[in-house]
Amino acid sequence: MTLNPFLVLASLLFSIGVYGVLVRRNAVLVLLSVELMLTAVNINLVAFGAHIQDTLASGQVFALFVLTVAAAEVGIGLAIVLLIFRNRSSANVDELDLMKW
Amino acid sequence: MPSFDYHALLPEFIIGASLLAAIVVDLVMPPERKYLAGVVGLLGLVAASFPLLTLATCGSIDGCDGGLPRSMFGGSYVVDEFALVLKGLFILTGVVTLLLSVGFIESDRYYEGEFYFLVMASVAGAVIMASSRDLITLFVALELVSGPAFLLAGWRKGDLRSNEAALKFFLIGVLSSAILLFGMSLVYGTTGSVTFEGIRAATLAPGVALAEEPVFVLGVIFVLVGFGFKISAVPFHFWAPDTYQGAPLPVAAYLSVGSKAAGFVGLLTLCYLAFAGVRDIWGPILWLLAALSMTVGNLVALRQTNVVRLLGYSSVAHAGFILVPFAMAAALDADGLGDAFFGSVTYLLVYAFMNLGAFAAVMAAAEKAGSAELDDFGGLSRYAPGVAAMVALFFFSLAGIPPLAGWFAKFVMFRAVLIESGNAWAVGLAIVAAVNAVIALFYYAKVVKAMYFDGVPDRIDADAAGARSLARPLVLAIGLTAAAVLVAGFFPQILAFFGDATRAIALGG
Amino acid sequence: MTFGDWISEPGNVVFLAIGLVMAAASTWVVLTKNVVHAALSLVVTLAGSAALFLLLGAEFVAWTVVLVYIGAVIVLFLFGIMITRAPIGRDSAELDHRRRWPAALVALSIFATMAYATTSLYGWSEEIHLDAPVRTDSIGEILFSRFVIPFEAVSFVLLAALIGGIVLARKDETPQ
Amino acid sequence: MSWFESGWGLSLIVFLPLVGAGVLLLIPKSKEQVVKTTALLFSLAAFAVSVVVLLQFDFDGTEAFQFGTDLSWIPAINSRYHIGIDGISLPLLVLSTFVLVLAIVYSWDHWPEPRNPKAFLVLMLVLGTGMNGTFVALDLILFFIFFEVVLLPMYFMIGIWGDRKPIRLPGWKRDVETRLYASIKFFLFTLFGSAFMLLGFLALSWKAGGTFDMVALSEMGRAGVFAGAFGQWVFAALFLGFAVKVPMWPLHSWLPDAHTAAPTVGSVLLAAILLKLGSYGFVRISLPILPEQAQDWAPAIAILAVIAIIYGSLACLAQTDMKRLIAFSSVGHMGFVMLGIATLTDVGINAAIIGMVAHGIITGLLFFLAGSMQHRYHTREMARLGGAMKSMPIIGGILAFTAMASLGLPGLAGFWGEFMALLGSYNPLDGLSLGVFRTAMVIGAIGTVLTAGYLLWMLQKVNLGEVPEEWRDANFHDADGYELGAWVPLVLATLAIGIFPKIVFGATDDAVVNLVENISRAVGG
Amino acid sequence: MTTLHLFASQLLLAAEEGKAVELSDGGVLAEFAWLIPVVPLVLMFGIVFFGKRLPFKGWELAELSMAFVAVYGVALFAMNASEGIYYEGSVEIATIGSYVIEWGWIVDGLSIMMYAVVGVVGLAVFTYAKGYMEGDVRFTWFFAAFTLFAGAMLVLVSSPNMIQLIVGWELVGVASYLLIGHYWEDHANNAAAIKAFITNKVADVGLFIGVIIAGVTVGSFRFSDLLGAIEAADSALVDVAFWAGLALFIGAMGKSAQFPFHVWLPDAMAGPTPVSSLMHAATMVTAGVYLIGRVFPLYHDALFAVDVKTIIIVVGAATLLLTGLIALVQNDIKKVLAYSTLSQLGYMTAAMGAGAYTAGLFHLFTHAYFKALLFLGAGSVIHAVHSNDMSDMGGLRKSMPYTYWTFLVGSLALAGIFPLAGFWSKDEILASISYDASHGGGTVATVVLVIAIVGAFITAFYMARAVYLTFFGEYKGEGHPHESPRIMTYPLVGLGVLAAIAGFANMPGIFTGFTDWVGARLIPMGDHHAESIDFVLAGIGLAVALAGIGLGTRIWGPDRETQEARDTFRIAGLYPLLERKYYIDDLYLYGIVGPTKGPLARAADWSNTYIIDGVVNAFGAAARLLARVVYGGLDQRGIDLAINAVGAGTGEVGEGLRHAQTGKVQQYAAALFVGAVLLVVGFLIFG
Repeated sequence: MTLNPFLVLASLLFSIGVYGVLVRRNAVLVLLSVELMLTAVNINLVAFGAHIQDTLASGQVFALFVLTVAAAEVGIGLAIVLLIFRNRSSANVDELDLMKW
Repeated sequence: MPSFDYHALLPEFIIGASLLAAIVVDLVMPPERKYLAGVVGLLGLVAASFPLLTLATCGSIDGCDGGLPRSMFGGSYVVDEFALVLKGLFILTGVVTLLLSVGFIESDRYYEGEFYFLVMASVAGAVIMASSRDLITLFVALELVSGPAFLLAGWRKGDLRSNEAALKFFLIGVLSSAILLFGMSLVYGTTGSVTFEGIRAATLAPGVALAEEPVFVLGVIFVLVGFGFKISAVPFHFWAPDTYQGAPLPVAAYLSVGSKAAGFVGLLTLCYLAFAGVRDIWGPILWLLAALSMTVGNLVALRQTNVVRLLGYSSVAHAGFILVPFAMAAALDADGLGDAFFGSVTYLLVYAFMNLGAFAAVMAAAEKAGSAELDDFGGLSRYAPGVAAMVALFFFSLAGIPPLAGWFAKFVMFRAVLIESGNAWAVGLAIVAAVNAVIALFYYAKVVKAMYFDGVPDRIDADAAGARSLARPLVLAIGLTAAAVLVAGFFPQILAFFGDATRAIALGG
Repeated sequence: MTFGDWISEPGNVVFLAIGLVMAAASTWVVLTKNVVHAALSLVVTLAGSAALFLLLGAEFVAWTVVLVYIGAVIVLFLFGIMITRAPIGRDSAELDHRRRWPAALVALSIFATMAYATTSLYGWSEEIHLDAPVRTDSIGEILFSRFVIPFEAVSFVLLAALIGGIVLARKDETPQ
Repeated sequence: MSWFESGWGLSLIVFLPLVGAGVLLLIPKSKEQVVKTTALLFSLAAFAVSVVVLLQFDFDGTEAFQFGTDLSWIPAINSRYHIGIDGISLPLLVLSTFVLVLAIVYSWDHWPEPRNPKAFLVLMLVLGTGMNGTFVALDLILFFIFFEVVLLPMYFMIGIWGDRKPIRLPGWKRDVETRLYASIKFFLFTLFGSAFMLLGFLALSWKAGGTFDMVALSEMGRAGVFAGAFGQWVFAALFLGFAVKVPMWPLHSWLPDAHTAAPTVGSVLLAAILLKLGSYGFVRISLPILPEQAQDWAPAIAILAVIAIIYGSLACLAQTDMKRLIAFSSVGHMGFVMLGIATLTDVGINAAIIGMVAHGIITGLLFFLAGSMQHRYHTREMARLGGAMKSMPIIGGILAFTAMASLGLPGLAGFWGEFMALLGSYNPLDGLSLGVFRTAMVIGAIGTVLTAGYLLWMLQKVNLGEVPEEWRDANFHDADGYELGAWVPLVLATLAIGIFPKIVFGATDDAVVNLVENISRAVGG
Repeated sequence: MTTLHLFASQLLLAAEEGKAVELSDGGVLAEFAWLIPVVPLVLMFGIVFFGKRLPFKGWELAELSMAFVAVYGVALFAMNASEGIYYEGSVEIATIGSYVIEWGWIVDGLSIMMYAVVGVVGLAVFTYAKGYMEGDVRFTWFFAAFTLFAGAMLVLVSSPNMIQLIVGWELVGVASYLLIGHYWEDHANNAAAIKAFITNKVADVGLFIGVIIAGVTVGSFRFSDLLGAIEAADSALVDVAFWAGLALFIGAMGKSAQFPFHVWLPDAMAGPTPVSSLMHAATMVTAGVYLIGRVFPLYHDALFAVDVKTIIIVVGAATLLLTGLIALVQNDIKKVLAYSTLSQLGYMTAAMGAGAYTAGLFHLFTHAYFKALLFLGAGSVIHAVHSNDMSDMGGLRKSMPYTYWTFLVGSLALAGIFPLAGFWSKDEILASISYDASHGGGTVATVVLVIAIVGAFITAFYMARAVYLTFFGEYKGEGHPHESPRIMTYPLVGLGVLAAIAGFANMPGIFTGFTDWVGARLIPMGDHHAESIDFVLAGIGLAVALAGIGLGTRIWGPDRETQEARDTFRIAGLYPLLERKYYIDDLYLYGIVGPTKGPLARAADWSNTYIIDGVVNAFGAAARLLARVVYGGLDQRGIDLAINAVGAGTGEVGEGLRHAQTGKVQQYAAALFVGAVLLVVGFLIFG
């Protein structure tokens, strides 16, 4: 197998995630897009790890940490979304404009 | 399993233990006694600072197990002077933040124990950050710093602003993490290592010129951008003022000092250790960020009518000042690097004290005046002279007016950049900084003007306002920071000493 | 190497298949007007990534993805979606900004940059050799020896997320 | 007294006022008498110590730094607590302690509104520390600190107790109170200048291998370490810093506002001491450390100086506000000081220093008088004043005397500075353009005529003529004890220096001659 | 501290050149001569602080000081007459680089002459003033200032160095300012005072520069060193001599009110009459002549500023003629005398210009007495009729005999009628000028000689007019004028005597004591002084004087009608010119003072407010504006704009703008990505 296709695929996922982050209005969906980006990161890490035959498996370990942290982030994120939703019954991020100048 | 160097890890252990203790206390204590959780946290932090001293002095005491630096886990976790100084700083920040919080949280019937727990957790992350010398540890530590911070920002659950602050902060945070990670993955892939030595070695390895490789450059820049968010440097600063304004004030204080400092620690170690070989990648970029942050931050601060928001932008500007010494690194020799590193660290130390103090004082002022709107500060000196004096003290310190500590921060910053006086870029940046220092004075003075020169607005009943009492811990915090600012103003060596101690790292520590 | 040579290798065929699926699924995540669909297609994407990990000989990571993500996180998401009553199947104006094109432009430019960067270094012929895939037990050992500090730290992150999340998400009987 | 001569004496002079300020903070506001007395005592103590220093000073070795010490301060940037005085700084140091005492005496029951003696005195004492410190500092950073310390107190003085008359700035939509405009303007101007001054210091120490020690730097400067373009840039930076403070035309525009807006005592201290910090900086730092550049810049400075002389006097002629007139007169007088410095001759620099002292005494006194007039009339519009000689002969008489001194009447302090400056510019340091300096001499001499013009004109408006209708039946009380207590010493000093200038020259001459020798040696003259 | 300088070396040097002079050092008398300036100054303070409490309100102290000076001066005068005195003492008050600054006193022929004159005239005037100022609001203050005036003059004449000269010089100016503005309730008087001060100050610019040039070149400010340098033909001094000489002379012109600096003097009449009297006779106006005399060799020595000499003589001649003419048309008796003073000063200056050191000083000497006398007489008249205007007078010779007779003597003396003082001194001057005309002075001197003779005629002419209008004919004023009290008349008599006899001090060929007295200098003055009376010139001088008187009598003869018919002397065409004083005052006022105080000053102030401050405020405004732009435009919505800009390309502008205010978080995110990409691309391209 060749390395670059993995990287390009990762880049693609990342960019798609970026697009999602930019256009989605619902916070949950934004979070989903972020997950895409993180997946891209993981693909990179693992692919590189395999490519450089890292005996320390840093790549895979890194990926594991990313996964775990991502899970935690999702938890935090959903909590906040829930909080906001409770206070204004909407989870649309573009309605966050209380702090206009 | 390598045997642990328990001595070296003692601070982390103590903090970890005490934050667990705090949460336990919170569980068992009745609501009115929950503040004890905070006390536990405070004690833990104080206790955690002792091993720092023993570690620092260990080398010179015979019968003690070895000196600095103490490298663990294949060099991915190192305790050296730099780490110790910054750990100390973070612990102090944590202490002050807790002091600020106690009264504040109590007064508003927030979830108390959890709050302290989260603060402690974030501090723990920062403490770990100071020692982490590989990408993975760095990343996890960073998440440990910011994860709790996201939650803390939204702690005033009833307040929509607070919710907003939390969500903005969170989304931007995870995004920057994503970018950071992607960058890290590329760096890892191109250098084949996650440890800083490994990366450095790879960049310096003969034959391959990684600095020429777009992938590597992309990685480095993404990493920088990720940190740019953490330290809220222009153009990655947008979230900061909104978040500060919305978050509970103690949290804002912590964010503007603790997590910002953590970001800087990461940046410092990455740039001077991992990317030491490719200074001409990050040098120019940080030059740009520094110039932008100073100018935009200051100019925008001019327009603020809410003091906290003003502090937010001022902290953006200060991030720029701290970045200034980085900017010239590309052009520097070993001594130069040492001075630049010294400059940034010392600035960070001074900044931490005066900005914490500033937030504390503003908290007190807002307590008296009833809001943090500039207009409501009018004539504060009439009915709360002490508080007004403190605000003035810290603000002028931030402005860098001698004999308040701020001058020394500015001074070392200028010094670091002018080390290469011949270099036009250096002189240019120095002049930008100088002009900005003057602009900054304008809005700091604006607040002082309101407090001292203007009259009390009608809607404020001076007597009643003057009568409002301040929480003792808050007063204590103000007192501590004020003393630090004054003493360090007359005897900057006190801070310069620590800054100086960290010098070594820049020379490939 | 030409596309012909590349496709002739079985691994690459598998990769191509999975990759296409992932690309389609991920695109759907950000395009669909139906929130639940979005979540589900994320599942597909993640599954694809797990498959790639297997392909790259990283079993442990692969199974973690399957368990942690597809098992837990997505469920979390679905709950979130349900609770926040995110509009399901209504017109996208509700769901998206009207700024698709600029956003697309940004995303595209990012992709272009990245793809250019990687390609310029590795070209299309840089091989991945899987003669000595890392064994799961060694990962465990590495995890608990060398990366024990981050491991502990992560546990704190999770704990904090847990406690903090509860505090924020719970309904307070005492109005504030 | 060895402890005294090894730094303690000077440190006492510098920090006694600060300690006093600290003590004041502890005394409750209500105990006004205690507050006042304490402040007076501390300022007197500082003055007393400075007198002791004066008596112990070795006038045969005025070019050497005496009473000095050199302790470790900020090793990290090898900046040291290096202090000491020579013949150049001694008169200014004594002047500053002296004036501080008088200012406090005067304030005794002339408090500006809003009345708050405690705060006011605290600021004055802090100011005192800054002023004294600047004159004894021999380390650039130390100098910088003290140089800046004066900023905050003066800012608050102007801002809190300043003139509340609203003014409309050209191109502004709404009025702004004078004090607000003046205070921030003063602050920003000075800060702007000193920011660049700091850059200059840094550049110097970088070139000099990290030291900030003025003495060491002067030696290097003599050895030509800072020669060339580098030096030019540094000199420019320092020039900005000092010229703003002096102030030199066209950086003077903060001065009229600040002086006019400040409360009486504020203006007095501003005029008497703060302006001197700048010119002192030139003599103490720019000249010895950057001799070649000083020579290159001298003609420019001389030209700016004479412009200031003429410009200031002309502007005075156009003023209707008594205090503002006096303020502008400072521009002209400091012009003579700078002209003296620009000549780079022993005569010129001597002239500059005695000029500083004289201007400190005389203009200080003028501001006192203007303050008391305003205190009585509640206006400074000269059009409304008149006949002061009738309504309050003592104040009027002293005003007349001071005006005469200010216009440089021979036999009074003001004369020596002006005349000697002109004398020096007749033949400046070798290598300086005779054309420029002799023209400067003539124009400067003409400036003295204008000076006489506006001062006599002011006297005519304020002192002479019939008492105007509106004050006809207002019976003003003439100078009271505190006012006389503050003024008479200054009057006597004016006479003494005028009749026996050796009081100042005796201290300065050797030091200046030494300085000039070094300069001319450095420029190969 | 006191150090004695006898300059033996230079005396020797003089001796070798065959100009040996044996001068005594004056002993104790000279050694304590410093008391002469100091006593009045000290007593001045005495008057200021204690005057009011004294029986005579401080006058006694003033009188005492003058008496002291008079006695001391006369004593020295006598001693100098018997044996020439040269003494110089000094106290160092500062060393500046290579220059030594000193207070000192010089006792030689010149200064002694001045001491005596100031003392004697001062004594007379002070005595007189007691009566004249009786009941004045500021009696004490007046005498304080008056004493300061005299003291300052003594500081000036006693100064052995140029610095002290300047001190005295300016002090005289200030004192005159105080005295001229004595009645300061009236702003007109203040104006006059300021005019006097400023005019002098302008001239002082010359003095300053002259002193600086001379002092720096010689390396010392001592006159003795300056003269020594001249004696030694110091080449450095030669180079600058012209400018030094010219500058010094400009200074002299100011004090001695030489054309065109004469404008202040007539206005100075605003002061009380005794002031005018002292100012015009002994002090102030003589200072210029004194200065020229002090540095006489500088002008006289062929090596040095001889060219300036020509200027001097011309200026002198111009002054004496032009101001003499103006005197013809004045109605104010004091103004008449004022202009006559100017004209006489013109004589003195011309004499100096002609190289006649002795003649010039001799005229100063005699003029002091009769001009003081005339002023006091005029004062006495004014005191009686309460008016300065001669058209309010007339016929006073009966009611005021003392005044009349003494005034007459003074007038005749001024007119130069044999054998009164004026005759001798004026004749001496004419003789010197004619000598100069034949010894290098050339046509200039010849013309000046003619002018001087014409001047003599004019002098006699306007004095005749004054006398007739005042004392003859019928009384035209109100009330019944009485003779002034004794305290005023005695001084008149005393001065009258002196005015009569002073001339005998120097009768060429007969007795030339004065020549030797003022010749007692460190280095003798190589000037020309007539050896014998030049009868031709003397005859001409006397003749024209008599002619003037005659014509005066013809016109203002004692009958009342003629007086009223032609109370002034109107020459068609010339009159308005004279009446407006050649428009010089107007020129100064509207040509120089006005513009300076008006447009120029306003311009400076304006530029300060609108240009310099304008720039400053503009910076402030710019910062504020920039802040608004950056904050409102960039920081808060720039991202929208950026994105909309992109969107514009895709025809979604309106949409974009509608949403411009929303979706902050995503804008921030976009900023993140855009920023990152830009950085990368930028780096890949430029890095």
